[in-house]
This record gives sequence, C-alpha cells and structure tokens, in this order.
Amino acid sequence: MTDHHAAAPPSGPVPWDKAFALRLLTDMLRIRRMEEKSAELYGAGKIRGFLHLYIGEEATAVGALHALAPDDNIVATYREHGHALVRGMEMGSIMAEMYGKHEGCARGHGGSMHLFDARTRLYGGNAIVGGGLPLAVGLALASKMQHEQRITACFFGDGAVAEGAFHESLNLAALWKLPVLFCCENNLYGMGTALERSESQTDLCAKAASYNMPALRADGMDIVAVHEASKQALRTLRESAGPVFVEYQTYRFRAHSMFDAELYRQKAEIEEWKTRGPIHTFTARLKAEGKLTEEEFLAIDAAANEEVAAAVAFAEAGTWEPVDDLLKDVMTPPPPAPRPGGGDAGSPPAAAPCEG
Amino acid sequence: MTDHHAAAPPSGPVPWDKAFALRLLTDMLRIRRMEEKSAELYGAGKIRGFLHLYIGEEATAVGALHALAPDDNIVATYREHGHALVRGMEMGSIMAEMYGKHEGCARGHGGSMHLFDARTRLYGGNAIVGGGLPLAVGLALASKMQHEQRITACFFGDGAVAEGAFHESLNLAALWKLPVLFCCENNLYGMGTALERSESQTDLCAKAASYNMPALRADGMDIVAVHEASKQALRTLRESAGPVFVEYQTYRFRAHSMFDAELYRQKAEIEEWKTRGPIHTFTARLKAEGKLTEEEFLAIDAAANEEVAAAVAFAEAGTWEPVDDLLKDVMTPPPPAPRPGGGDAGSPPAAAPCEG
Amino acid sequence: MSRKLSYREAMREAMHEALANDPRVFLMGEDVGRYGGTYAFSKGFLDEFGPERIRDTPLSELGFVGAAIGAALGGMRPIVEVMTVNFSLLALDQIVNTAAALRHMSGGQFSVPLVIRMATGAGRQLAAQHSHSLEGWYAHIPGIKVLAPATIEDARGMLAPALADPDPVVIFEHAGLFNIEGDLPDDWSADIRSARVRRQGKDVAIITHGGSLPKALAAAQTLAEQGIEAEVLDLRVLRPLDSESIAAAVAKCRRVVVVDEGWRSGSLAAEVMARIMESAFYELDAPVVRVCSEEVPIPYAKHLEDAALPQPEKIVAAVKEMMG
Amino acid sequence: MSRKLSYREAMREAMHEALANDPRVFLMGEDVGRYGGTYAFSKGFLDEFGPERIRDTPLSELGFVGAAIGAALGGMRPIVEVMTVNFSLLALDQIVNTAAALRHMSGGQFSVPLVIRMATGAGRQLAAQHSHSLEGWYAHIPGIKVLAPATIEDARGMLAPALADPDPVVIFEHAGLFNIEGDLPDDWSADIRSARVRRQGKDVAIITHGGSLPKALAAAQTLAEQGIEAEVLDLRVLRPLDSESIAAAVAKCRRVVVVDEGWRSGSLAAEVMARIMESAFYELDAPVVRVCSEEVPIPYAKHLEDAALPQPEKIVAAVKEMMG
Ligand SMILES: Cc1ncc(C[n+]2csc(CCOP(=O)(O)OP(=O)(O)O)c2C)c(N)n1
Ligand SMILES: Cc1ncc(C[n+]2csc(CCOP(=O)(O)OP(=O)(O)O)c2C)c(N)n1
Ligand SMILES: [Mg+2]
Ligand SMILES: [Mg+2]
Repeated sequence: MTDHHAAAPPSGPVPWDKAFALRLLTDMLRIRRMEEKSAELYGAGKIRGFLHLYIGEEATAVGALHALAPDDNIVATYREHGHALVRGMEMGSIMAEMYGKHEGCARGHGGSMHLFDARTRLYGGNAIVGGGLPLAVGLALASKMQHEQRITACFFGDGAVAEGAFHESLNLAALWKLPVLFCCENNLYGMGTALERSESQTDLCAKAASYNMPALRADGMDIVAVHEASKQALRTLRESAGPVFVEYQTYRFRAHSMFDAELYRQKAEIEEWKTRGPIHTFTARLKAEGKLTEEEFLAIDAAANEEVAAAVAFAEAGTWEPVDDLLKDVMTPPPPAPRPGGGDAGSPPAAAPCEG
Repeated sequence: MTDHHAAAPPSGPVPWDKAFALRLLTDMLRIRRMEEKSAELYGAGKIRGFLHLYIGEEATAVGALHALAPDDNIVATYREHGHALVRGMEMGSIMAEMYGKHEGCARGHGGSMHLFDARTRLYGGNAIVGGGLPLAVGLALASKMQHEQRITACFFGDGAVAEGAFHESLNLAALWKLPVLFCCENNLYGMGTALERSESQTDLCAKAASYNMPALRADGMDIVAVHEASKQALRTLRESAGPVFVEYQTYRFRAHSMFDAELYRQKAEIEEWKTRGPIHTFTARLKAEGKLTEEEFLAIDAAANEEVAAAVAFAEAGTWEPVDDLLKDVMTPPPPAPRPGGGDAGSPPAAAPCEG
Repeated sequence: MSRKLSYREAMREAMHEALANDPRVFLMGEDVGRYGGTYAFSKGFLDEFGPERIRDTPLSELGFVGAAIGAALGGMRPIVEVMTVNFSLLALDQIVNTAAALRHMSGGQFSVPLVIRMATGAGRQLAAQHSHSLEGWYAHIPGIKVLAPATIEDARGMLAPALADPDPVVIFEHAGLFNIEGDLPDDWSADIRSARVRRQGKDVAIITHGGSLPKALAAAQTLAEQGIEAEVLDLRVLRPLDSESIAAAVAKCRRVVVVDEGWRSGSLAAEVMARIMESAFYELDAPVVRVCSEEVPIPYAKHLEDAALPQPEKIVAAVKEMMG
Repeated sequence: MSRKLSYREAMREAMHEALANDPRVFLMGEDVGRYGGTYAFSKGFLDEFGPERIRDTPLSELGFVGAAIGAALGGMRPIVEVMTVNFSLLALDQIVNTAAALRHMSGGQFSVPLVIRMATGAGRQLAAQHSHSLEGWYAHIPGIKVLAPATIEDARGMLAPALADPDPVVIFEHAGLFNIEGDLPDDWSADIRSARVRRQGKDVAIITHGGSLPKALAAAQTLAEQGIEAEVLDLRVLRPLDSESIAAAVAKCRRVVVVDEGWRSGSLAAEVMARIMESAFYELDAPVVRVCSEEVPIPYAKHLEDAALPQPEKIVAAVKEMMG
C-alpha cells in the first residue's frame, strides 16, 4: 500500500514461493501477449467494434483475482480481457468471441466488451460505465440470503466513481453488509478526463469512508502490493461481514480504445509510468531474488505466445453462428407444457446461471 | 449547531432585534396556519392529489431563506409551501394553485407539489426525489458564467441523499466551485424509511466531506440556530467560492402525505419532538426575553389567520383554466416569422425566466 | 363458487402466496416494509416474513433495480417494486442494458428471472411528474415481457407465472384500479401469453389495457344502450403482443378503436394500429382510430386532467364518428 | 456554388458558429474538451473557447444533463453532448420530468432553451449496450422537439434554429453518418419543422430518417434500375412529425414502406403507420409495411448485426413484395 502518486520501488522481498510467483508472472504475460496480438488483429480487421486494452494494468487483475476463491463471483467492465483470462477462461474462447465467432464464450454476441462465463462465474463485461456495480451488489445479496460463503468482486474504473450508480451501490452494499469487494482500477483517466477534472475529491478512499466502508489503497503497478492488499481486503471483508473498497493505482500504457488520439496526456507521463511496468519490474525483482532465471522467463513467454497462437488459430477456425439463430436467445425458450391456472408457481424454472 | 439527536435547549439570548425576530416568528406562523388550513381543505376535497405538510419544520425554511438575498435562486421539493411563502409569493396564489385554479401560480397545472414563481426565482416544487439537485447546480453554473453574485439554495430531504442525483450534483458543484447552498432538511425519515435504514453513514455532513465540500449542521427546530448557521454557510460559500452543505436536523409532526398511516414511527417519538416545536419554543424564548407579549403574539396569529382566510377566499373565487387552453403551454408559441436559412441564429429567443 | 376481493387484495394475496411457497422469492423496494407498501400491497408482510425477505430500500432506483437483477442472477427470485413508473426512469439503464440484454449478450449463458412491479397511470391529480403511462416504452424492449393486469383475476393470477418465467417480467398496475372490487372464481386462471375478450360484440372492437379497461367497458355499455355492440379486447400482455387475438377482433368487427392512456404520438396504440395495418388491412371497413392521452404533461387540476386523459365519452364519440 | 465537407465537419462548423456568435452558448459533456470530442466534433474548441465554455464533465449523465437544464433556465444556451443515446437512459428522468415538463408544469413561467445532442444507432459492431436507436422514445415526449439531421446540410443547419428555440431540442446524430461527405450549397438553409423529399418518385414512398436515409436512397437506386420509382421522404423532425409531408407522400405514391432502425414493436415506424392509418387510409393501394430492426439486443458479430438491422436489400425486397 503506497501513497497516491508514490513512485517508490517496492520494498522487501517477494513474500511468495517460486511456483506462486511464477504463476502470477505467467498470467501477466499471458494477458500482455494476448492483448498485443489483439491490437494487431484489430489493425487487420479481424477484431472490430471497441477494443479496450489492459496493457500496463495487468498486475491489478492478476493480483486481485488470485486472492479470490474459484467460486467467487466476478463483475468487470469493457476492459476485461485480463480478468476473463485469469479467472480460467480458455484464451481461445476469448479470442473467438473477439472475432465474433460461434465458438466464442458468448457465441459472438458480445465481442471484446462482453465476455461472460458461467463456469468461472464471470458476469460480464459491461459497457455501461458503473453498470456492473448494482449487479455486483445483487449477486452478493443473493449469496448472503442463501448463506453462501461466496464473495463478489466488482471491477470498475476511476471514471465510474462519479456515476450515481457508484453511490447507490456502495451505500446499498454497506447498509446491507454485503460481501462485495469493490475493486477500483484507478488509472487516472476516464477516457480523456483526468481524475482531478472528474472528482472534487481525488482521494478515492476518502469517498469510501462516506459509506462507512473500510478502504485500502495499493500500488497497482506492483503485483506484490496488489495481491497482499487484496488478501488483506478479503480478511477485512470477512471480519467486518461487509463490503470493502480497494483502490488500485495503476496506469494504462495504451490509448483508451483503438480510436483515441491521446491528446489529453503527455508522452513523458506515459514514459514515466512505463518505467514502473508491472511485468518488467516484477521480472527484475524475481531475478534479483534468484526466483527466476532468464531461461525460465523466456520459456514462460514462449508458452504465452504459443497459447496466443493457438487461441488465434482456434478463433480463425471458428464458424459463424447461423443467421437463423439470431433471435434464439433473446428469451429463454418456453417450457414444454403451458402452466395450469390456480396460482401454483409450478416447477422451478431453470436456475441462473444456466450452463448454456 | 448541535449534535445529532441532541435535545438540548438553545443557549444564549436571541441575537436579533425585535422587528427581525417577530418577522421570523410571523413567517413560521403564516406557514403553520396556511398548512393547517390546507389539511382541512384536503379533507373537504378542495385540495387534491398529494399534499405534503411542512408542519414542525417551519424553522428551517424561515431561518434559511431569511439569510438569502431576494435575487438568489431557490429550488425546492414537493414539501415546499413554506419556502414559496417565505420567498414572498402571495398566499392566495399558492392556495389557488392547490385548488387547481387559473389564478394559481402555475395556473393549476402543478398543484401543491409544483409551486413555481419567476418573480421570486422559485424554480419549483419538484416531485422527483433528488430531481432538483442537478437543476440547482445548473442554475449556479449559469450565475457563475454570467458573473452574477446570485447563489442558488437547493432544499432536499434526507431521503434524497441516497439517490445518484445527490452524488452527481454534489460532485459537479464542488468540482466546478459553484455557488450552491445544499440545504438538507433531515427530518429522519424518507416516507416510512428511517435514515438508518437508508444510509450506511447517517452522519450526513460526513458525506459532504467526501466531495471536499464544507459542511455544517444546525438544530432545525431552533430558528436562531438555523438562521445563524445559514448565514455562516453563506459566508463560507463566498470565502471558499464554492458550494456548502448544511444539514438542518428537523422533524415532521404530520404524516408524510395525506395517505400515510404512520406505521413506522412511535407516537412517543412524535410527542417528544413536538416538545421542541419551533414556534412554541421560539415564542416562549421571545417572551422570556421580553421581546414579545402575549397580545403581540395573538395579533400576529390573528393576522396570519386573516391572511389564510383571504387566501382561501381568493382561491374559492378563482376560475378554472379553459379546457381549450390545455395544450397552450406545452411549447413556447412559435415566433411570428419563420427563420431564414444561412445559419444566423437570428434574434435571441425569450429569455428564461420569462415572466409568464 | 367465487369470492369478492379488491385488486389490491388480489395482488397482495398473490405476493403472499409466492413468498410463502418459494424461499427464493423476496420483495424489495421503497417502503415495502415498515410503511406497509406505498399502496398497502405488502401490509403485514414485514412481520410475517421478516426484514430479509421484505426489504426496504433507500431511494436509489438505479441501484436497487440493478441489485435485484444481480440477485436474480445469483439464484433468487426477487420481486422488485418500483413505486411508480415515473421513478422507473431512473432505473431504465439497468432494465434495458442489463436485465433485458444479458441473456442474448452472454450467448444464452445467463438468464434473469426477475419480476419488476410498478404502479402506472394518471387520474388522481398527481400532476406532470407522477402521472406517466410508459407501458409503450417498456413494450419496445426485446428481452423482457410486459404485463398489465386489469382485472381481479389477473391481479391474482399473473404474478405466479411471471415469477416462474426465467426472463425479466415487468408488471404495470394502474393506480386507478387498486380499489376496484370483483369476484374471483375458485377456478381462476391466468396465463401471461394471451389477450382476452372482456365483452363480446360485433360492431366495433375496442382494444385496450390496464386502467383504460374500465373506461372501455363503460363506453361499451353506453354504446350498447344506443344499439352498438362493442367488443372489448384487453391486451393484458403488452410484450409480446398477442397479434392473433388482435387480428381475430378485427376480423370479427371490422372496425377498431384503440384506447391507450399513453401520449398519442408513439403510443402503444400506434403499435396496435401498425399490426392491424400489417396483418388485417383488408378486413377493415374503416381506418382504425385511437383514443389516447393528449400530448401534454398531465396537469393537476381535475378538469384539465380529465381533459388530458381518455374518457368513456371520448371513446363513445370516437366509435360513433367511426360508425358514421 | 457549394463546397464539400463531411457530416462531422458540418456539425463542427455549426457548433463553432454558435459558440462564436453567442456568448451564452457553451458546450458541455464527457470528453468534449481535452479529448477533442468522442467523435472529434469539438477538436480544437478547448483551445479556442477555453474550459469555461468547453466543459468536460465527469461521468454523470443524470447530473450534467440536469445541470444543463438548470443553466438554460438560468439564462445560458447550453449544448449538452450526451456521448450516445445509450447513456442517455441514465439522464431520461431529467429530460422527461424536468426539461420537457417544466414549461407546462409552471404554467408557462419558465422555458428551457436547451440543446441536447447525442450519437445514435448501430452498425459499427458495438454490441447490445452501445447500439440503441431510441429516437422513437424521445419522439413520444410532449414538451421537446426531436431532430435527426441525416444530410450535410442538416448537420450544418439544424443546430442554429435548435439553439434559437426557446424549448428543449434533442438532436440525434447517427454514428454511421459522421464520415459521409457531400456538397453544401452556399445558400443552404434548414428549418426544424418539416420533412424533406430526398428523391422524387411515384411508385412507392420510402419514409425514413437518420442513419437509414442512405440505405433508403441505395434501395431506391436499385429499385430504379428495376423500373420502380421510389420517393424517399426524410422525416428530419421526429417530434412534432410533419404529418402533411407524410400525407402528401402517401397521396402521391399510394404505397409506403417505412424504414426505421428502432426495434420493430413500438418503433417510430409504428407511429408513422398510425398517422397514415388515421389520415390517409383511403389513399393507400396496399397496407404500409415497415423495415425495422429485429427484436434482439444488437449482436456484435458483423453478419448478425447486419441481419438485425434494416438494409437496402431488405427495403428492396419489401418494396417488391408490396408491388406484387
Ligand atoms: C454511462 C456511460 N457513459 C459514458 C460511456 C463512454 N465511456 C466508455 S469508457 C469511458 C471512460 C471510463 O473511465 P474509467 O471508469 O476510468 O475506466 P477506464 O476506461 O479508465 O478503465 C467512457 C466515458 C459509457 N460507456 N458509459
Ligand atoms: C425518485 C423518487 N422516488 C420515490 C419517490 C416517492 N417519494 C416521494 S417523497 C419520498 C420520501 C422522500 O424523503 P425525503 O427526501 O427525506 O423528504 P421528506 O419527504 O422527508 O421531506 C418518496 C420515497 C419520489 N417522489 N421520487
Ligand atoms: Mg480510468
Ligand atoms: Mg425526510
């Protein structure tokens, strides 16, 4: 946990065993390589629509998600490729979705902004800024009412903090003591709008306090800080039996989307942040501590690249959903027999999530 | 300024000259008598729709509004009879509006919840909880951009604090340093929902801090406290050249509206608050200080009752807007001649507010 | 056999049954608990089912409707009460962009078994901000069902199938109906698929729904006294519309008046007319006409409000003008 | 004489002119300043007019649209850019319950001279939450005007009269049009009252607006090659609708296809059909048909998105089926 804008190098040794450290490094690299390829494929017209890259921010999703249990719920934004991958989705399924193929996780209906996965409990991929927050509150409400241990992690950007949905959601979660981990990925900009032109109070943790909600802040460029803060946040969440807010201070190295001319920030600022890139700093640290050799690094990277190549091949080989199925999933197909009258709700409907 | 729930009697002498003190007492009594009559008229079917009484809360509007300049802007809620009256609207115009008469301030279009008055810059009367807040921000923005000294006072209830509109408005006002006085009339309930079941943080001033906005709290049952706090808030507003939040802790003695069975609060609680009634406590204080005699009080009260009687007579004598005019004010009537092309915006349209 | 009860009681009974029968069902919304429901629909529920299942919400329409969507995704069966359609404007983003879109957008992986109830309509002098009739807007959204119970039977019967439906269902309850009373037959039944003929006739079909149904029936009564037999079709299900019943009414009567409390331009009535144009044009003996609300924010004063809304007299006049 | 420019340049020029001519005019919205406008409509404005008048807003659609309404009330002439219609759902309460209602509700005391601009429409593979066409919803609201400039001339010309209008005006700019180029005659003019015929014809009238106009014109071209002369009527003003021009098109062609990117049920197309039903029924040689979007949250994949939206081929097919 560091101060706002603190650029201090992480202190102390990496507190993890080698296997775990390399697992996290690997996941960051997998995201990076997948997204670099995605940008290329966007240029080639294979991926279309909006594409928001997470490059530079990988430590946040990787560090935070590795603190969660496999059956926790995740709600994310349109900048969610990394979250989807770390949660355990097949890279091919993600890539195929970005291609718009039938083999994509959402059969090509959603694209880059709408990755969904019932198996890993990823509830999107939401393209409305702030739109995922109320949903996360409701998922947590369902867990609480059903006496599940499950928590719901909700990712959103600094820009979302200004939305009414943020306010209403934090209040509801705190009022009802719901197990939500509010994960604010503060990359200092919402599109071209810097945080200080978006918030009268730029200390986002101070905002959480106004809901009586415990808050912590982590250096989002440092995977160790992210992961440890996330674990701490989860401990607080269980102890206080209520929501916790975590601010991850991070930075996106690329444009907001593929259409952004980046008039609003200086090259020098970007370069400065790049010196804190989460992958190369962690790599250097692990090497310095003797937990990683250059060969190992190259092997991890090669594997990531291979996985990307396989994912692309999978997407390329994918098929197009038949146009005749266009309306198929607008509504759930009706049950076989019509309901009799008399007010009995009958047999329970298919549970949600329904493994589609 | 007192603590939450503090029932301590106001300390110190009334710091005003007799004339001013009686002016404020008079206004409180005028509101009280007007509303008592309104309730009666509602029972008689003369007033219809929703009617929300301010009885018990009079010190807030009277104390706050007397701190303002005549050309400041006011934005209020559906519980705004008092605000309208104190601002200087004719009681007859208010009463006629509640009757739905053509002579009402809004020609009978609005009723009790929608009192408007261009002359005194009362911008409603808004029946959407939280709906007036963005409007107040915009009015203040207009003042600032036009280099006017005008401030905008925005009244809203404790219930409105949970709305996204509150969050977005406070942030905008603080971010842009706009001259808005956010006047929260905390009467502890939003309809039947007590503050602690509506807010995870019941210290509403703590909420304001999350926007970096100065906040103060006043005992809303004590007109001296209300007025002095409001003046203090206005000084702060001018010094900080930005918005200020004031919480007036008050209580409504009557039901939320005429339909409310008041299942959600105890008789004893109401009775306890009634001991702090703003009119009788202030009356007693003035008498104790020798600023008011019983005769004077009776004269003021009699005048208020006469004003009410005259207002009712005015409303009774009023006419119904012709049905043929139903669509008249949906849009502003078109200007005499059609605009020529060429992109010149032509002569400026009627300025708003347009003295209708 | 039958028994008498009010619309309010019927809906209350339906909710009570749902809460009693299915532990996944819960009710949330502003003042559903301690206050007993703005319209007293849930009076006594808090004591019986407790604050976990009768959940008072802060004033945060966007937030709590979104939370209800999330709770439905998470395995519950929420009934979320948005006090009135007027306030639902604040929640539309969650309804359109999440509840309605989620199933298709996720490639069929997730469904949202949510019921949203709201009061709708004008007629009680509540003025411009509290008198909307926006059923037509909701009926435009793919991915949801929209219901408008207008009878005791439907108030009693539509909730259960709505809760059993795996997709979001929005129920509009016209505030003008809450106090009507009627007989509920013991063998009542209600589907959420079909329109229903509420009065048989042959000369003209009056197609309507919700709060306009009693007005249409009153008009039909008046017309009958003048020798015109009007059929009254209650749409009941506003999305998906029961085109077959509409076409049948046209085929039978060959003349149609659509009555809808929405503002005229862009009303649901327009959609009914478009459907008739598309599928039953050649069966018409005269152009379909509509009786809608005037295009004005609904005014407070009673005579103005009355003038702004559909009324039996206007329906009668429209029919008689059409009959020539 | 004329000069060539793009839709984007035309709108930019119109805003520039308004800002330069009237100190009360200012532009506010998400990323209108430093970013240069999401669609680059306001590139360079910040430097020229400064941050007071080119005002980047936080992500708070309800708040800043409401603030724009207040600023209009307070004597300014705001142009508020809601990035896209999709996000305007968050601001609908302020638009419906305040901007549109205020004048009537206050008995004519206050008017709201506000211009709200927003991008609309699908076609760029932005999927379910970013592809709405909700002009029809807006066209339902009394108290506002709704415009849909679909040509270079209208992009250039409709803003000034919208700003001069004392009431709220909502301008829908279809994102598929931003890059179109065309000739702007020196004597261009634009009103905000009337529909306009974009192509003369006699066999069938295609009535449309916004992003569907180029599709309708393309269809008309194809039809012309097959000997069918289609008239293309661009509605331009969606509220109030120009019923006279619609009636004239019906009277001239006697056959009508309405093309509208809104979802079919409850679309603006339904309203056009209802108007024709009401006022020109006997002039029709065949029932009016409509080509709308399929009733599905718009999917991402191109072939699915294409299938969901109106296309020239579908228009051609609809016309040919109608012509028998
Ligand atoms: C309600 C809404 N308004 C506007 C947009 C357009 N938009 C998409 S992303 C974005 C910036 C969001 O910034 P932030 O929350 O910080 O997330 P980041 O993109 O930085 O990860 C904006 C304005 C949107 N998608 N939704
Ligand atoms: C957006 C919205 N939601 C719900 C309502 C219904 N309603 C009217 S007043 C009210 C309570 C508001 O409480 P508060 O803000 O504390 O003001 P008070 O009535 O106590 O003065 C509610 C829920 C409304 N008018 N607007
Ligand atoms: Mg950001
Ligand atoms: Mg209150």
